[in-house]
This record gives sequence, structure tokens and C-alpha cells, in this order.
Amino acid sequence: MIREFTSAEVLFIVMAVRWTLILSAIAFLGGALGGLLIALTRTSASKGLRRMAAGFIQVFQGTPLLMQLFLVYFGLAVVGLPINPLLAAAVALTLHASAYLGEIWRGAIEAVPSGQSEAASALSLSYRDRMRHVVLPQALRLAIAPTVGFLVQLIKGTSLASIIGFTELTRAGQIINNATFQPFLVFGTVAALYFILCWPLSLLARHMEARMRRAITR
Amino acid sequence: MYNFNFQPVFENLDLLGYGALLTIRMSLIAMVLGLIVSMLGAVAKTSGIRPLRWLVDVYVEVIRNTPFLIQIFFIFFGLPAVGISMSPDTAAIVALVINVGAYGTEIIRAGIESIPGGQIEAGKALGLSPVQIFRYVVVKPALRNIYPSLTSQFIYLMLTSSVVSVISANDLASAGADLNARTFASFEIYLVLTVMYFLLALGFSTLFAAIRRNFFSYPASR
Amino acid sequence: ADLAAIESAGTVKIGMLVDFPPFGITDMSGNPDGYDADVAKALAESMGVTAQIVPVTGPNRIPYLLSGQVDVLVASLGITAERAEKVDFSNPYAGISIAVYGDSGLDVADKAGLSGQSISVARASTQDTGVTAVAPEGTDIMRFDDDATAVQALMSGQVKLIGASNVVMSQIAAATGDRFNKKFDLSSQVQGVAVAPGSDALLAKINDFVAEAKSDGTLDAIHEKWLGEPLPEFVKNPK
Amino acid sequence: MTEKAIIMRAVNKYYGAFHALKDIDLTVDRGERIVICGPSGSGKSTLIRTINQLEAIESGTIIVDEIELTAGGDNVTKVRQDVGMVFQSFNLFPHMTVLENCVLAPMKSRKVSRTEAEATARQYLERVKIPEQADKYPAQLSGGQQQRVAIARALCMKPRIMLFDEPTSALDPEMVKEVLDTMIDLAREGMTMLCVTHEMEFARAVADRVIFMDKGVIVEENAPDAFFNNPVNERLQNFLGQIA
Amino acid sequence: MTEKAIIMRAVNKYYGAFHALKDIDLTVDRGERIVICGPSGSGKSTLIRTINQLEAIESGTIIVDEIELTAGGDNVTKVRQDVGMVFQSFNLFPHMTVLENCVLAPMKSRKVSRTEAEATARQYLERVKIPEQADKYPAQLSGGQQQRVAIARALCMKPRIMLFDEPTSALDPEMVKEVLDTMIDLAREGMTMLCVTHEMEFARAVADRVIFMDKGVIVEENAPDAFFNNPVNERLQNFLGQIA
Ligand SMILES: Nc1ncnc2c1ncn2[C@@H]1O[C@H](COP(=O)(O)OP(=O)(O)OP(=O)(O)O)[C@@H](O)[C@H]1O
Ligand SMILES: Nc1ncnc2c1ncn2[C@@H]1O[C@H](COP(=O)(O)OP(=O)(O)OP(=O)(O)O)[C@@H](O)[C@H]1O
Ligand SMILES: [Mg+2]
Ligand SMILES: [Mg+2]
Repeated sequence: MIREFTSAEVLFIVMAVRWTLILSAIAFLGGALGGLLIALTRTSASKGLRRMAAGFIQVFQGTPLLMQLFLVYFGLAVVGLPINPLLAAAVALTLHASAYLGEIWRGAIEAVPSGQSEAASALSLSYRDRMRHVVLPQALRLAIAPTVGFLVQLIKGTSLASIIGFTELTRAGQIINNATFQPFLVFGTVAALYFILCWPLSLLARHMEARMRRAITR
Repeated sequence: MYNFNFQPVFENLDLLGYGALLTIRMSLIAMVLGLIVSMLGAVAKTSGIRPLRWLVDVYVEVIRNTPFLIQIFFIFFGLPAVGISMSPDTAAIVALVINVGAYGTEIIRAGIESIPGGQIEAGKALGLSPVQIFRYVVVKPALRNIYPSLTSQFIYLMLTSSVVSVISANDLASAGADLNARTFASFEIYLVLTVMYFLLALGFSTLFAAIRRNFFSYPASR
Repeated sequence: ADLAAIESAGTVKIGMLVDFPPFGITDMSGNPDGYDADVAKALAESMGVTAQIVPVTGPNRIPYLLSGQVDVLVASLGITAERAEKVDFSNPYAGISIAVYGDSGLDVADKAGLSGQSISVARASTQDTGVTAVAPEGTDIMRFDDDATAVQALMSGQVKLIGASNVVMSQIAAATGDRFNKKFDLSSQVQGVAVAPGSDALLAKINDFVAEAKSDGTLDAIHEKWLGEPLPEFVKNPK
Repeated sequence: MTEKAIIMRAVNKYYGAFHALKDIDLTVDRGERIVICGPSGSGKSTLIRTINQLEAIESGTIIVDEIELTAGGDNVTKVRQDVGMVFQSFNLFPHMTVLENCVLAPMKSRKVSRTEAEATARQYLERVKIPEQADKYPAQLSGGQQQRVAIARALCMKPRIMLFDEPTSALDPEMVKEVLDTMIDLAREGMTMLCVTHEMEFARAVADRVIFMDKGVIVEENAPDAFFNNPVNERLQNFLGQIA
Repeated sequence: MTEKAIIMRAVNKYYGAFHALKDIDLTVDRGERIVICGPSGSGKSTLIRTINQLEAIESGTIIVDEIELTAGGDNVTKVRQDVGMVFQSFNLFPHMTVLENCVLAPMKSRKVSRTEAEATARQYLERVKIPEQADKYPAQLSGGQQQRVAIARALCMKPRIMLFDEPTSALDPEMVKEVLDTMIDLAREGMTMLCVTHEMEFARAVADRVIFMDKGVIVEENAPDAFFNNPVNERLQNFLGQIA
């Protein structure tokens, strides 16, 4: 049953990129919403809220994504909340991404000089308006490069969703390798595909970071 | 409804404890070696030597844009083909060092570039050589500036190391997997493993905070 | 799982491996295929429901079942005493014989010869249990996530020995000629369909299916299709 | 309406354990111009920042325009609409043009229409003598121009009181004058002003009263002439000797 | 040994296409004190930074202490050991105590022993009147104290020439005096000094010569009295009007 590593196998692996992209997109969208919430909570005036957000970040940055996926998928089912793999992956990856993006964006919000928020307060703008019109637009500029950088990490992280049954890129590679015993070709192909997905994003992040540095030193 | 039974886990806590020790040891070694690789990488990148910079760029980009899982496969299964054969534990450390070195290079480079030009000029004006300026003026404040990114990268490395069981290297996750293979108490084991990783992460954070207090505690400029 | 619930839902969720050729593979359009897939479909048909096949992995097969993510495992799960404590097995529907294989140049005649050697196995597999049971002190058992990775360790020279099934080894032989040979037999291992404990009605139904498929030649045909020979005797009439 | 723009009574402010304002009493009449000076760290900024509640106080009473601040709640918003503030470091919003900087607060806080807000903004930009910069971004302006935009931005809220915290000390020497001139104009028109500054010429020219702070206490206050020519307090004498 | 501490001949400096120094000729005698002023961007900093080669020049000759700089190579280190520099923003090393800041260069560049370097450092810290701050970190000091440490740090290399680039313009007004006093002391002891500053009192008190730069050119130079009282150049007249 050993198969040759033919174009059909390559195609199989390439098709699996679809899942990698879907999972990444879900994680990123979920993480963006959750992350914004966490970032705002983390920088809010209430000490209790700040603590809660810090705890959330600590838990989800302090445990392997692999375990998070496992516990969400099997754990919820065990306690009587059966959950389908896509939803489980969405939940776990969203929690994971929320913690990381929340931390990145908190940094960006805090990097906006406090004088900006003070000036807005002195102009009698409400918290909402201050955030919406003054702080967040400036934080966004600072955050965009590290956010794109994190997206790369997220894309690679979706490979772990294979443990709950997704035939995404890494898993497809393993399956083909198990049939062909050609690790170099198979994992070379897989690595190349990840590189093609991630490298442009890395370049973009670096480009934006450099542009921002120039803007700041100007 | 599933019946939780932590008995098998607690009976084998010594096994998991030993696994945790292995994870700590592996992570520490990888952090120290990774820091050295990162420093060399960052110096090479900020140096004027073009081919060197180019080489480091390729290294950094390839590693940062491919999953660790794939990297470790290559090192363990691929390198023997060119005559480099390592035990799983060594291969795991090598893979971790190579991986964290790439991220660390970028982080430390940013740290070096964060040092105000005035500091370097002051060093020059005092007649210090470039090497002396790097050694005495740049390194410490640079590390301090990027200390949070560097240490969270280290903790990320520790968490990432949970996948080294794929090449049968010994660590906390593989201790859990072995226990799982014997007892099939999967949820209980994963739950305990997750808690243990969390405690390890907390432990490392505490360690890093202590290092910061002791070595980077000079007052920040106002 | 509850038989009545499955029947009223009209689908049965069946977990199977997709990285364990020829028992579980994916075809070129990405659908599960192989011996287990054919058995799974036949099982569903006999129950009068449609099969929803869920790909599972070796180490996570049992969690899938116990957490209710699948109703049934047709996942090349070898029947062992430890597993039987966690799940309920049907009568055997397939089987493999497992043995220690290794470099042709290496002289290992029996379990005592394992001492001082590195041997790879798939973690939590029947081979793992088998090798672990016989290995003397000083054997370095290296556990990988699946057979393919264990084989990879052998092919790349990281280990000289492997605990594997005849099926896997015949595939390797096809690719590598006489580089490796069999050292000694470990055991033959029968595989059962597994259900969560307390699914007695479902298990009875499955056992009916297995008995009928053995007698009417269904399993022979499927075995012939994937492994080139009829169902072996040790599966048909287990001790 | 009383004659008092600001009344502070027994105001105390702490930063953690540090006692930054000690029993401050201060009353400011409508239309009065007050200059505050004192050594670094003496609490000048803290004092004026309590007036629009950028710093909360621990005890005492502050009444701004008949609104009691210590009562908390919605009053803060009303007071801030009435009190304009200009900072040492301008604090213009860098991602908005000059005009956008000026219309944001009137539109969002006072709910003025865009047309009206823009008309007001252009009028004040005219007043600070930079109408032609309306569509530029802050980074494209010199420091002096930026500070004048900051003044215009505050004026667009039509405040009845203006606070200035060292508005010229981040400026190149050549640009100080253009900003001071703008402030003198404003003073002449009768705006109630509290101004932390070391520009003693400015104090002499427009202040009704000069206040000297040290270590969180108002040590001396007087009309400019008396303040500069016959300082009573020894620390003030010292201070005047140093900055002259 | 000649009487000339610094000789600059036909020095030109470009930043890309921008011509920052245009044919500068300047000779400084040993022990001479020179103040340089001029509008922002006129090239003052660039000029003094070419003297210790923080900026390389495109053409011309600079001879410092009989060492020709344009020849390149090892001379740079020797010149830098002989020329101390004090920056506007202090540039103390934040991770070292005051004492460590002062001993670093003597030990590493001049290879002096630690004991000797520390003795020298304490002596100069005494001179700038902050011996008690030796074990503090820069961030724990006021701006004026930091700048005095920076002066002491430069002096610890026993330079024969000192360059100052607006040493007081980042300071709070009250701290300007303590730094200027230190500089005046130094001047009285006969140190060769080039000082970019707008502190005209200082210029009057100690300068032998005041130089006015504009757009990369030395426009006027004269003894302080003549410079301030009878400025010839129109731009200088303007400039003096603005900063007074
Ligand atoms: N947010 C803060 N947390 C802790 N201490 C503070 C804070 N803000 C100010 N202080 C302290 O309160 C004191 C008064 O500060 P304030 O800014 O009012 O002084 P100032 O008179 O405005 O000085 P400067 O002329 O330097 O602006 C100082 O000692 C300062 O260190
Ligand atoms: N590194 C550089 N790259 C490009 N242009 C520069 C650089 N440094 C200075 N310049 C330009 O050279 C000119 C002279 O700069 P210089 O710093 O010498 O002025 P200055 O007289 O010291 O001004 P200031 O009073 O603002 O310090 C300025 O127009 C400046 O923009
Ligand atoms: Mg202040
Ligand atoms: Mg300058």
C-alpha cells in the first residue's frame, strides 16, 4: 500500500490549507473581539476588572494550546456539553488568541501618551469618545505590526487542531507521510506551504513596524 | 456521564513530577543556549557585514514562518540522512534552541536599536571602542528594554516544548502520554498536565521577575 | 451510547483511524477509506442507519468514545485487558500479528536480545503493550505518536528495531527490499469494535453484525480487497 | 451668579503616601488672571489639575462656576465643558488635522453640529493667527503653532475659565513670544485664567495676582508689583533670585 | 606645543544633499573660551561634533591638539580621549551609578586602575558639588545634578578641551544656574572650552569670543561686549532681539 508521492498527494496537502485558513480566520476574528474586550478591561479604571483580565491572560498564556484544545473538545463533552470539533476549535483558539491579542493591545493602549487621554478628558469627552476618537486610533497604529506578527503565530498554531480531528495542513502532511514514507518531500512541502502563507505576513509586519519607527522618530 | 477518577493520576504523580523536571531542565538549557544564539544573531544583524546579515535573515525568516513541529521532524528524521544523528532529547533541545534563537534574534535586535543614539555618542565621546560601547553601554539597557518580550518568548518556548513527544523525547507531556497509554484516564491526565504547565509557567515568571529585580533593577529614567 | 437514540437519529458516529493503512486511510478526495471504513459502512447498513465517520487519532481514540464524540470505534483497536476496563469490546472483526523487526544485519533472536537496543513503537498501541511486556531491563523503548513516525525512526536509522504489525512491515518491505527482517513474534492481536461501557443493546447489535459478516463472507471480501487474503483464522475463531 | 469663578477650601491631595497639596485655600474672581509659580515638584500642576478633576482630591471642597466638584458624578463633565486646559506638551491629537482637533469636543461633548463647530473653530484659529493651518496635521507645525492650536482647541468649547500648565516651557526660545502674545490677548478680553508659568514678564504684564507655591503649600500671594519687588517669604526671595 | 588647541580650515559637512557646514574656518587658542549661538538648525551642534569626530566631514582639515583628524584611523580615539563633551540631554548611562559612569571610560579607554579612577571620580564629583550622590543612579537625580555628573564624567578623562552642546537647555529654570556656575568655575581655571548656548549672561561672564552661526556659516564673531552691543550682521541683530 505504499503510495508514490505524486501530484495527487501534493494536491491533497494543498487542499488541506483550506482548513488552516478557515481555522486561522475564525481564531483571528474571535480573538480580535475577545482581545479588544480584554485590552479595555485590562486598562480600565476598576481594579477588580483589571485583575480578572490579568487572570484570564495568565491562564491562557500559561498553558499549552494543545491542552486547551483537548480540554475544550473532550472536556466539555465529558461534562455533558457535546460540542462539534469546529466549534471546539473556534472556542479554544478564540480564547487563546484573545489572551495574546488582549496583551498586545493593552501594550498599545498604554503606549499612547497619557497626555492624550488627559487632554481628551480636559475637553470633557466621555470614556467612550476618548477611546473611540483619541486613544484607540493611535493605539491601532502601534498595534498593527505586532498583531500581524501574532497572526503568523496563530496560523502555525492551528496545526494543533489536528488533535481534535481537523485534517489541516500539518495533519494532511502526517497522513500522506504515513502512506508514502517520504518525510523530506512531505514535510518539505508542508513547510513550504506554511512559509508561503506566513512569510508575506511577516514581511508586512516588519514593513509596518519600520514605517512606524520612522514616523515616531520624525 | 463520565466518572472522573483521578486515582491513576495521583498514584503516578512521581512519574509526572519527573516529567516536569525534564521539561524544566530542557527549557532552561534551551533558554540559556537560545539567548546566546539570539545575541550572536542580533549582533550579526546589526553589524555592517552584508552576507552575515543576509544569512541571519534567512535563518530567522525560515524558522519564524514554519511550525515548530515540522522543524523538529526535520532535525530528528532528516539530519541522520546527512550523518548527524542525535538522541531524541538532544534533538529536542537543538530544535528548541534553533527555534527560540530566531525569535530572540529579532527581539534583541529591537533592544539594541532601542538604545538612544545619544548613549552611543556619549560612549564614543569618552573614547570607548565599538566593542566596549556594546559591552558596557548597550547590552544591559537593551536587555532591560526587551526583557518582557524575551521572557514571554521563553515561556512560550516552555509551552511549545510540549510537542517534543512526537520524536519520543522525554518531557512532561510525554510522561502524560505514557501514563495515558497505560491507564486511559485521558481527561484526568490532561487536566493535571494543564495545571502543571500553568504552575511551571508561573514558576518561570517568578524566576524571571527575580532575575529582573537582581540584575535589571536600576531606576528607569523619568 | 444508546441504541434507540442512534436509531431514531438515523446516523451512527463511527470513529476510525485515517493514518493506519491499510485499515484506515483517506482516499484522494479526503474521505476515510480502508478496511475499517468498509466495515464501518457495512455495520451502519446492518443497523439501518447512515454512517458518519469521524477521523480519530491513535492516542485519542478512547477519549473520543468516552466523551460521546463518537458512538462506536471501528479504529483498529486491539482487544487488551487494560482497554477492556475502559471500554466494551465486540467480538473480533480484524486482527494483525505483531512482531519485532529490525536491520537485517542485527542479530536479535528473542526478547533477551532487546537489552541495550533502541526500539520504536507507536505510543499506546498494541505493539507498545507487547514490547513493554517482554522487554528486559536496559531496553530503550522509544514511543512515537503513530506507526508512521515509529517507522520513520527505523528508516532514518534513529533506531535499529521496531515493534510493528505484519501489515505495516509488508509495506516497508515493498519499499526497502531486504534491508529489514523479522526478529521474533510478539503476539497476534485481534481487534474489536468498541463502545462506551453500558451500551449493552448497541454491543449486542454489533456482535450480531460481526457474526453474520463472518459467516456470509462480507469480512473475507473486505479483507481480500485491502490485505490480499481472507480474514485470518485467529480472527475467525479466536481462542 | 456670584462673582466667584473658583473656590477651593481646605483641599488636600495625596499620591499614595506623598502629600502633594496641603490644605489649599484659593478663591478666584470672575475675570481674574492668576499666575502660579514655584520650584519643580511644589504642586503647581497638581493644583490646577484638581480644578478640572484630572486629579481627584482626598479632602476639601472645590466649587467651579457654582458647581461643587467633590459631590462627584455627572458634575465633572459639566465642569470640564466650562474649563479649558492647555498643557506644556500641547497634547494635540496627532492623527487629526488641526480643524478636526478643534471640532471633536464641541461635536461629541456639546453636541454642536459639524457646520457650527467648524465655523467656531475657524474663527478661533483666526484669533490665534493660524487660520491657514486648519488642514495640516500637528506634526507639520512648529511648537509655537501647535501650542496656539491647543489654545484654540480649548477655546472652541467656549470655556469660562482657562488653565495653562507651563504653556511655553517646551518651546524653543524664539517661539515663546507668539504664544505669550496669544495669551495676553485672551487676558485682555477678560477671560478668567490660571496660569502656571515662569515667564515673569507675562506675570507682570497681565496677572492680577501671583501665587508662589512650595512643597504643596501656597506660601505667598500678592499683586505682581508687590510680589516681585517686596517678596516676604525667604524661599520666594531665593526663587526669584534663581530664575531672574 | 603650539598655542592652538583647535584649527579648522575650510571644513564642509553634508547630510546627504544638505550642506550643513559651509567652509568653516576657526582657530581656538589654548585656554580660550568660545560661545557659539545662532538659530535652530544653523549648524552649531554639527560644528562642535566634527571636532571629536561624532560627525565625519566631507572636506577641509581639523587639527585638534596637533593631531590631524582628517587623516583618519587611530587618531580619532586619541582625540576623543583629549576632548570631553557634554550633551544637552546629559546621556548618562542609566544602568550605572554616578561613580560607575565616571570610572568607566578612564578604566576602559585610558586603562587606569579602578582605585585610581575612583579617586579621580570622587575628586571631580566634589568639584561639581555632588560628592554625596556617587552611589545613586542617574534617574534618581534632578536634571541639574545629572548634568553636573555628565561634566564630572567628562573631566575624569582629564581632557584638555571641553565641548558643551546646549548644556542647560533641557533643564528646569532653577537648575540652570547650578550648571552654569560649574561651567564658570571650569572656565576660570583655564580650560579650553567651546560652548553652544543661549545663556547670554554666561557668554558675557566668561567668553573670550562669541560666534554667531546661520545656515552653516559663521556670520559674525567678536568679543562679548562688541558682539552684544554693536552687532553688525542684520540676522544677528534680529536674533538678539528675539532671545533677549
Ligand atoms: N502621578 C503621580 N504619582 C506620584 N507622585 C506624583 C504624581 N504626580 C506628581 N507627583 C508628585 O507630586 C509632587 C507635585 O507634582 P507637580 O507635578 O504638581 O509639581 P509641579 O509644581 O507642577 O512641578 P513641575 O514644575 O516640575 O511641573 C511632585 O513631588 C511629584 O513627584
Ligand atoms: N543626522 C542628520 N541627518 C540629516 N540632517 C541633519 C542631521 N543632523 C542635523 N541635520 C540638519 O543639519 C542642520 C544643522 O543641524 P544642527 O543640529 O547642527 O543645528 P543646531 O544649530 O545645533 O540647531 P539646534 O539649535 O536646533 O540644536 C539642521 O538643518 C538639521 O536638520
Ligand atoms: Mg508641573
Ligand atoms: Mg544643536
